[in-house]
Amino acid sequence: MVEDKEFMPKILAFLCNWCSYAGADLAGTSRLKYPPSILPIRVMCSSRIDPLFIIKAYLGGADGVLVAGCHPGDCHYEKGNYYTRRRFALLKKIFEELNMEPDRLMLSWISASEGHKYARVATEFTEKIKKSGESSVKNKIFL
Amino acid sequence: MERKIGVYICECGPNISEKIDIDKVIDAVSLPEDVAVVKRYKLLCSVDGKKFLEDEIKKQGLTHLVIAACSPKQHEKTFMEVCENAGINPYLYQLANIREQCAWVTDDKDEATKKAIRLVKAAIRRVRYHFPLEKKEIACNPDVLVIGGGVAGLEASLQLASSDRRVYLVEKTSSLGGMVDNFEKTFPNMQPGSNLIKQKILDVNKNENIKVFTDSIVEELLGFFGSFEVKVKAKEQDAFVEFDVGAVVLATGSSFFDPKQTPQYGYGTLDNVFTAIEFEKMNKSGKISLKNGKTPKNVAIVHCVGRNEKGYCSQICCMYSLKFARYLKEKIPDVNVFHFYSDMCIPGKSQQKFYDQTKGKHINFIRSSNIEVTKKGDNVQINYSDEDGKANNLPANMVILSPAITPTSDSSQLAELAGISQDDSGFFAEEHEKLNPISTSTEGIYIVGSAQGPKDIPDTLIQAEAATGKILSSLVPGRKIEPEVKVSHISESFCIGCKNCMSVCSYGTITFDEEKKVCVVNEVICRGCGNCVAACPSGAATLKHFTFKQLYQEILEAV
Amino acid sequence: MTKALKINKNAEQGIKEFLRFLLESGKVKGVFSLKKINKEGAVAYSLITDPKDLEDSVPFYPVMPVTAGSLLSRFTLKGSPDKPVVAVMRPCELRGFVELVKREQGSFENVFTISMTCGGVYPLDMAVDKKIEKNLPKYWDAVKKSEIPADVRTACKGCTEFKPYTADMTVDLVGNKDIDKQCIILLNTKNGESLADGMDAEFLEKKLDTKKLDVLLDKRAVEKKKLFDEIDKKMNGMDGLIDIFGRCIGCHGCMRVCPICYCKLCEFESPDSEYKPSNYNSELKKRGGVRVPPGTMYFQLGRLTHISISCVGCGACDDVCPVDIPVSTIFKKVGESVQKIFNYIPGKDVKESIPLVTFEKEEFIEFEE
Amino acid sequence: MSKSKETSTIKTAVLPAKSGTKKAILDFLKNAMDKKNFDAVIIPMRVPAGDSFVYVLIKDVSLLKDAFPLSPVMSVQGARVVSSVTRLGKGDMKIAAVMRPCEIRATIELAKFGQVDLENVTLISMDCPGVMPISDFLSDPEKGMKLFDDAVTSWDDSIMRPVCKICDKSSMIAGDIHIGTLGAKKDTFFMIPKTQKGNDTLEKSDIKIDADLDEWHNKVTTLSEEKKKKRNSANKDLKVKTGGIDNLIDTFSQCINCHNCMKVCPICFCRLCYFDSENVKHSAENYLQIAENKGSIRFLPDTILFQTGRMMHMSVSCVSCGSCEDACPASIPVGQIFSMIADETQKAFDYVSGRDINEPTPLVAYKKDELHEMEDAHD
Amino acid sequence: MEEKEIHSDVLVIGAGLAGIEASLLLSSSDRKVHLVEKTSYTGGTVIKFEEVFSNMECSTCMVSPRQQELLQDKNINLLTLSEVEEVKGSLGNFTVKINKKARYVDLQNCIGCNACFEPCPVSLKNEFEEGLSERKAIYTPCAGALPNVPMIDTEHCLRFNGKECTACQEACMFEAIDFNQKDEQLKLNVEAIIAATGFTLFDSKQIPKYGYGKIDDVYSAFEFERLYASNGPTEGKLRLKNGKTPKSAAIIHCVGRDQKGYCSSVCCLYSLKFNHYLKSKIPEMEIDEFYTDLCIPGKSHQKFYEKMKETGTNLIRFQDINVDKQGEGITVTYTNGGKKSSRTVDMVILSPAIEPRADSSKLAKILGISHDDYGFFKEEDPDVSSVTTSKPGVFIAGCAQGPKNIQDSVSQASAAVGKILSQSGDK
Repeated sequence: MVEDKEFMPKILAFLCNWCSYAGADLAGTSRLKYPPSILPIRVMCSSRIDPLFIIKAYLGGADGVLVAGCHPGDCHYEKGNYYTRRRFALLKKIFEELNMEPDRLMLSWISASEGHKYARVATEFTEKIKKSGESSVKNKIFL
Repeated sequence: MERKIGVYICECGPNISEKIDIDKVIDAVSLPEDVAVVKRYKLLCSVDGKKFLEDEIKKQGLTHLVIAACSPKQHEKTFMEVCENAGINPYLYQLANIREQCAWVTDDKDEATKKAIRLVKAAIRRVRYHFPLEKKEIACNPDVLVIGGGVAGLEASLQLASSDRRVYLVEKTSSLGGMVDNFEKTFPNMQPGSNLIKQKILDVNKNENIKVFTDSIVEELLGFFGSFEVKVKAKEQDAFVEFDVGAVVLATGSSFFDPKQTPQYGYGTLDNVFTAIEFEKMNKSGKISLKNGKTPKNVAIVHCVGRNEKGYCSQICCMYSLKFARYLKEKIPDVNVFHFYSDMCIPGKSQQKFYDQTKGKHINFIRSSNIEVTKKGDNVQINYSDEDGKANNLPANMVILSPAITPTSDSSQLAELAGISQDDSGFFAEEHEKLNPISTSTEGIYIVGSAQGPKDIPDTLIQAEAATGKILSSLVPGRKIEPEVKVSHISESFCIGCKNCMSVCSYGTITFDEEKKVCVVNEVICRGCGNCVAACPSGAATLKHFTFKQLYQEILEAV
Repeated sequence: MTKALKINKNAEQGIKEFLRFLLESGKVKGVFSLKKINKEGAVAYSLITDPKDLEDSVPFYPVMPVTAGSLLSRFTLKGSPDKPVVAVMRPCELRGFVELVKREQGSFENVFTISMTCGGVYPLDMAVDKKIEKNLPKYWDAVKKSEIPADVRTACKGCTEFKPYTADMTVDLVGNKDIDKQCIILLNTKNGESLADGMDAEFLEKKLDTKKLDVLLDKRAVEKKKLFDEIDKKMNGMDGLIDIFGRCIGCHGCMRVCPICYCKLCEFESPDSEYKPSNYNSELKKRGGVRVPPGTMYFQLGRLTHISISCVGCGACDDVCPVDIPVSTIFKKVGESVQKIFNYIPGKDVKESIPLVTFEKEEFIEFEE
Repeated sequence: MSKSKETSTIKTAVLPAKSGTKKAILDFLKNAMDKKNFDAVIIPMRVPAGDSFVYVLIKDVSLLKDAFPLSPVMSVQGARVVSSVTRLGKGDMKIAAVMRPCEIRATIELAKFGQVDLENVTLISMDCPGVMPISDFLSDPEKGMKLFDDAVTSWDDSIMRPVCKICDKSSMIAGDIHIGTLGAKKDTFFMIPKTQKGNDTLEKSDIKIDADLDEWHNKVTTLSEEKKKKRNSANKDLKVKTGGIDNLIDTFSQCINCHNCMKVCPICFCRLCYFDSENVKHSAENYLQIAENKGSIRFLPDTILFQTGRMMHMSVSCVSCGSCEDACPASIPVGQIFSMIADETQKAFDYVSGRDINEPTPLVAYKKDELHEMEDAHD
Repeated sequence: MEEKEIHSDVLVIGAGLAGIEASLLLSSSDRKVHLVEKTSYTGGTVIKFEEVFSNMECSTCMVSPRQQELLQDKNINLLTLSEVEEVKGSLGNFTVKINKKARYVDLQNCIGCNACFEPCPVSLKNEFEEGLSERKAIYTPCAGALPNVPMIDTEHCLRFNGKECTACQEACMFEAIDFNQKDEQLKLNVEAIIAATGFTLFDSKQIPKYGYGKIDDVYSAFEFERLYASNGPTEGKLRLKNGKTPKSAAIIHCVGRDQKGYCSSVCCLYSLKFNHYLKSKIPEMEIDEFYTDLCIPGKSHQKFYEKMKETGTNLIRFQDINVDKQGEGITVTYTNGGKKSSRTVDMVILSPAIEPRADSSKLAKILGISHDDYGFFKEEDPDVSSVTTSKPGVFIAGCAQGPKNIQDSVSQASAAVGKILSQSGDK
C-alpha cells in the first residue's frame, strides 16, 4: 500500500546561464538543501524567455514558474534582463486581470554568488505554491 | 536516418549514485523506442569514461547523446569533444545536470530520483529536436582604420602597422599631434610634450605601412568586424578614397568645457582671465604676461570650472593646474600663485609627490566654493566662500581657469557613423565599464584615449596599446574568424519587418533589408542571447540550439 | 485656439464638399472614406479619386466594416503614395494605424488624416436589411446630445478615447447642436491648415467644447465600468476563461481583423504551434482527453501578451466573432491595465516607442521577489 | 484502405438501443476501447458553459459518458480535427472518429491532399439530421437542445443550417462504419460496415453482421430524392439571385475580407492562404492607378477575386457542410453559394467529394476523352 | 627535486583579472601561455568582492565566465601554487625557473565534490575569509573557487606533521588525493613576461589610533567585503560581534595615505561602495563618511557619489582622527579646521591604502626590473608606456605597477599583450 505523500509542486525555473544558473550550481556545490519541486531550464539570457513559454508551462500544468536572471545592470548581454522584466510585468498583469493565480509566476534576480538566495527563493516559492495548492489547469481538457 | 539516442548516467562516485537511485532512472527513461541504450558509469569525465563513451557511440551507432551528470558549466565542452571524436555532431547532445541541481540539493533519495527522472526525460525529449550545427569560418581583413592623429592615434598606428597589416590614419585637422602638441611640458615628469609627439609623428610619416590622411574625415563606415568598408573624404573635395579594414580605432580625443557658459568666472568679459589651453599656448610662446604686457604678480588658478555643469570630475585638472604653478614659478620666480580648489584629486602613485614638490612658498591652496571673478581697478578680484562658508576675496592680476574635459563637438556624428553609443556625458560608451573598457558594443570598433573619458597621457597611451592588443590577437593575418555557432536566425518568409528585434538587440547585429522589407541577422557578430527571438511576435526569429521547439519540448516534459 | 474651417452645410455634406475641394484642387490624389457601394446601400471603405464618386461617400456612416488603420497599413506597406491622400477615419482607427506605423507596417508619408469626435458605430450584423439606415436619425440625435446611441458596438458604449490624438483635422460632432446646419473642421496641424488653405469657406479660431465632450465621457465611463465589472465576474481564473472561450471555433477572425495583429503568419498558426502525435500522447497521459484542434487558451492568452499593450479597443474583434465571445471587452480591460503600468496610451504619439522594445533602468521593482 | 463494396449488397448489424441511440453508440465505443480495438476516440463533447460542442480526443474511457455523438452544432468541421491529430504522423494510437457524413467526406478529401493519415483511424459516420446554425444555438442553448432533440425524432430540418436543409448526402456512407437510425425498428439501430477495416472492427467487438439493409436503404433513398428536388430548386433561385457579376458583387458587398470562411473551411488547408500572402499586396501607387481607372475602388479591392479564387481552389472538394456560412460575420449566404457551385464543378468531372478515397481529385488527374463540351466546337 | 623542461611562449605572473585578460588575449592569438599563480585559485582579489563600483555589478558574475574560459583554454597552462624563482636571458629568449608546490590533490581526478573537507580533523582560520570563518587543512578558499580543487595545507595537515592521518584520502572516491606529490622545478623558455601580481592593502594595525585589531567591530576593507559577501562567512548578513544589527557606522578614508605618500585613487570609491552595501542591507542605518579630499575621478563616478548622498549620509572632512571604544559603542574623534568633534557609532570600516605585495621587490629583483620608492614595479617612462620596463621583454600590468581601478588594470593587461604581439610582428 502506498502512503500518500504531501503535495510536491512542479515548478519550472528558467535560469540564465551566466548568473542564475551559476547561482543554482553554487547552491549545489555548497550543499544547500531546497525542495525537489524546482526543475531548472537553462537559457543563455533571461531575455530569451518568451512569455509564451511561461503560458505553455502554466497550461501544461506547472504549479509555478520562476524566471531568474542577472541583477539589473549585470546582464551578460548588457541589457537583456531589462526586457525580461518588462515582458514579465506584462504577463503578470495579464494573469492578474484574468484572476488567473498571478502568484504562480515569480521573477527573481539571482547572481552567480547567490547560492543561498537561490536556495531561499526555491524554498519560499515552493512553500507559497504549496499553500495555493495544485494547479487546477492540469486536468482541464477544454484548453 | 533513424534516430538512436544513447543515455549515459554518471555515478560521479558516491556524489550521484548515493543520492539518486540510478537504476530506477534507467528503468524510467528506457521506454521510448528511439532510446537505443541507457547505461550507468562510475565517472564519465574521467579518461576512461570518455573513452567508454566514444566506444559506445561508435559501437551502438548512436545519432544523439544524452549525458546525465554534473553542471554544463563543468563539463558541457568535455562531452562535446567526446561527440566530435566519436564522429557525431557535438550539438546533437544534451547534458542533464543531476548533480549540482539535484543530487547535491535534495535530501530525500526518492524525491531526488524522481527529479532526476524528469530532468533526464526532459533532456531526451529536447535532444530529439536538436539539429547539427557547423562551425563557420570567415576570412578577415587585418588592416585597421585609426581615426584621430593625436597621441593615442599615433601610438596605435605605430604598434599596429606591419608588413602584413596596413594602417589608415585619418586626422580631421591639417597636422598630426593633437592636444599634447600644445603643451610645453607634461606632468608629473615635466618632460617637454613635444619630445613625446615629434618622434611619433616622424615614425608614422616614414612608416610605409601607415597611410595618413590629414584634413580628412571618414564619410562612411559600413560592415562588421573583419570587413568594414570605409569612405574617406578630404575637406573641400568631393572625391572619396575607399578601402576595407578589419577593425577601427576611434582616438578622436576630447575638448574643454567653455567657461563662457559660466559667466561668474568673467571669462570673455574680463581681461586677463584665461582658459587652461590659452595659458598653455601663452606659456609655450615663452612669455607669460598680462594684456598690458606687464608681468603678473599674483595669479589665481581656479579648479573644477564646469564640473558641476558636467557632473563629473575630469581627473586631470588638479594635476595640470599644479603644472601651471610650476610654469609660473619657472618663468616668474617671485610670483604668488593661489589655487582655488574644492577637493585635491591627484590619484595614482606619482601624483602626490608632484603635489608635494609643487607646494611651498608663494604657492597657496585655498579650499573654496561659490567662486566669482570681478573687476577691481585694472585688476581682477576673486570672491569666494572659504571652508567654513565665510565670504572672502582676493585680488589678482591674472586668472587661469581649469575647465572640465568634454567630448568633442563631433562625437555624436562619429558615434552614429560607427554605430556605437554614447554615455550620458556624451563620451563614447564602452562595451563593459570594467572588463572591456576599450571595446564597444559593435565588435571590431575600439575607443581609446579621452574620447572614452577624461584621462591623462599615460592612461591614453595604455588604451591605445590595449586596442592593439585586442586587434593583434583577434585579427591575425591569414587566420579566419570563428563566430559563435548558437546564433539567431530570422526566417525571411515569416518576418514582417516590424524591427522589434532590431530595437532590443544590444550589438547592432540585425539590419533591415529595404528591398525585401525583412530583418536580417549578421551571424558573425550575433552573441546568441536570444532577446530578439522573444521580441518577435511572428515566430520568425529563432535562436539556434535554443529554438522554440527545443525549449518547448523540454518544458512539456518537465511539467 | 486652433484654426478651424466652417462650412455652412450639415456635417456630412460639409466634409464631402471639403473632400471635393481637395480632389478638384489637386491638393490630394485620393480620398479614403466610407462609401455606399451598391443600391442596397452596403457601405464599405473606398479609395476615391474622382470627385463625382464622392456623391455616394458617407464619411461619418456609423459602421466600421474593417478598421481603416489596417487598410491604410495595407495601402502604404509596399510604398507610400507620391502625392497626398486624405483619409477620414475614427479616432480608434487612427490610433490603430499609429501603432502599426510604429511597427513599420505603414507610413504617414503623404497620408493626411481627418478624424472626428466619435459617437460610435453600429455592430456589423445591423448592416443587413437597412437596420442602420433606419437608425440614423436616432444616432445623430444622440450624438448631438452627447449621449450614447442605443445599440452601438459594446466597445463604443464604453469607449472613453473618442477624441482623436494625431489627426491633421478633427470634425466637431459630439455634443455639437448644429451638425445639421454647419460643419466645423478643426485644423490641428500645419498639414491640416495647408490643405484647408484656399477652401471657399469661413476660417475661424475655435477649439473643441470640452464640456460637451466631458458629458459624453462621463456616460461612457459609467458604461465602461459596468462592462468591466460584468466581465470581471466571469474572468475568474482558468474555469472562467474556459466558460468564456470554450465555444471559440478557432477561426482566428479576431486576430485577422485586429488592427494590431500584423504578422504575415500568426505564431499560433505556425508550425511551432502544431501538435505532433507525441504531443497528443503526453497531453492524453496528463488529462485523459484533449480538445481538438488544441490551443484555444494558448491562442487567446498568447494574443493577449502580443497585443494587449497596444489594444485600441475598437471592437472589430467582437463584430467578427461568429460565436459572440466578448473578445473586445476582455482585451480592452486587460489592455488598459497593462497600458497603465507602462503609462502608455496606444496611438497617442507616433514617436513614442512601444513599451516592449524599450526600458527604464529602474522600474517594476515591485515585480521582483 | 480496403476496397469498398456497393452499398445495396452489403449486410449490416442490428444493435439494440434500449436507452437511446446515443447511449448505445457510447456503449459500443466503450466496449471497443475496453477491448483495445481503439485506444482513443474523437467525438464531440459539450463545453462546460454548455453553450457549444467541441471535438475532443479521449483516451480515458470514463470521459466517454460526457461525449455527444450527434451534437446539435458543428463548431469545428471534423475533418480539421482528424487533420490536426494525424497530419504530422499517424501516431501509435488506434483512433475512432465519430462524425457526420460531410465531415467524413471532407476528411477523405484531406487524406487525398496528404493532410490526414487514416491508417490508424476508423471513420464512423451516422445518419445526419443536420446541424443548427451556431448563433441560433448560442442564443438559447437549452431551447436549442430541445429543438434539436425533437428534430432528431421528427427528422424535421427547419431549424438546421440552410445547406443542411438541402443536403442530399446526409446518409452517405464514406467512412468505415455507418450508424443508421433511419428505417430501424424501435430501440434498435444499424451498424453498417463499409470497409474491411469496418468489418474487422465490428467483428472484433463480437457484433454479427447478418441483417440486410433494405429498410434503411429505401428510407435513405426516398429522403435524399426529396432533398435533391429541394436542392435543385433552391439552387435555381440562388443562381438567379447571385448570377451575373453585378449580383455577385452585391451579394459579397458586405464581405469584410476577414477570411473566416476560408479559415473554417475543412478543405482550405493551406498554412498561409494565397489571398493573405505577399502576392496580393501592392504599393499605394498601384492602388491609386486602379482607382483612377474607375473613379473609385472599394478598399480592399479583391473581394470577388478572393471568393472566385477560393472556388477555384476548393469547390471540387467542397462537401457543402456550411461551416463558412456559420462563421461569416456579414451573414453572406456563402455556404449555399459554394455548395451550388460545387454541384456544378463536381458534376463536370463526374466527381463526388469524399465519395471514395481511391478516387483522385479531378485537378490532379485527367481522362483522355473528356470535357469536350468545353472545347472550341469547330476544328 | 625532479626537473621538467617545457617550451612555450609567454609567461604571465598572477591569475587575477589582469593576468587572466592577458592570458586569454595571448591564447586567442594562438600563443602558448604559462600562467603562474601563487595561490591555489584564480580570480585574484576581485573575487573577494560581492559587488564592484560604480554600477554595483556582481563581481562573481563578471569574473567567473572568464575563469571558466581560462580553465578550458587549451593554450593556457595554468600553474597554481607556483612562484617564479629565477629569470635568465633576454627578450625573445628568457629562461624561467618555476617552483610549483604540490597541491597533493590531483587536478585531473578531483571532481570538486569536497567530500574530503568534513573528515579532516584540523580546523583553522580561513585567510581568504580574513579569518572570519574556519577551514580545514584540506580546503578551497571559498565555495565556487576555480579551479574547484582543494589543496592540502602541509603546515597544519597532521600527516605532514608526523601523524598517521589519511582521513581525506579515505573520504575521496576518486583517488585524487596523493600524499606523494612532490614540489616541481619547472624550466620554461619564453619570449616575454608579463608581471601582474596585484596588490595588497595597507595594514591598519600600523596606525594604533584607528583601534584596528584592538576594538571589536572595527573592520578593514577586506574583512567588510567578506562580511557582506553572499558566499562569505555570514552569507552576507551584517552583524556586530555581539550578534546585534548595527544601527550606525563610520567609514574612514585615506587610512595610511600619509604613511604611504600617495593617493590610492580607488579608496574613496570603494568607501562609497561600502556605504551602498550598508544602506542596501540596513536602509535606516546612520552612516558617517570621514574623508580628507574626495577623489572620484572619471566620467561615471560622480553620479554614483551623488546617488549615495541622496540616501542621507554625513560627509565629514577631517584632518586628524581617533577611534576609541566607548561602552557599547565606538567613538570617532576628529578635528576639522582646528575644531575637535566626535561621533559614536556601532561599527567602523577602515579604507586602507593600496600597497605592493610584500614579495614584490623580491620578484622585481628576479625579473631584473626596478621598483619605485613605494615598492611598485617601475615603468620605463609613463609618457612612453606604463607597461614597459627598463628590461625589454618584461612587462607589468595592474596594481603591481601602481594603485588603479579594474578598468585600468585590464587595459594595461591588453596593452602589455599589444606590446608583445606588435614587437614580434615583423617591422
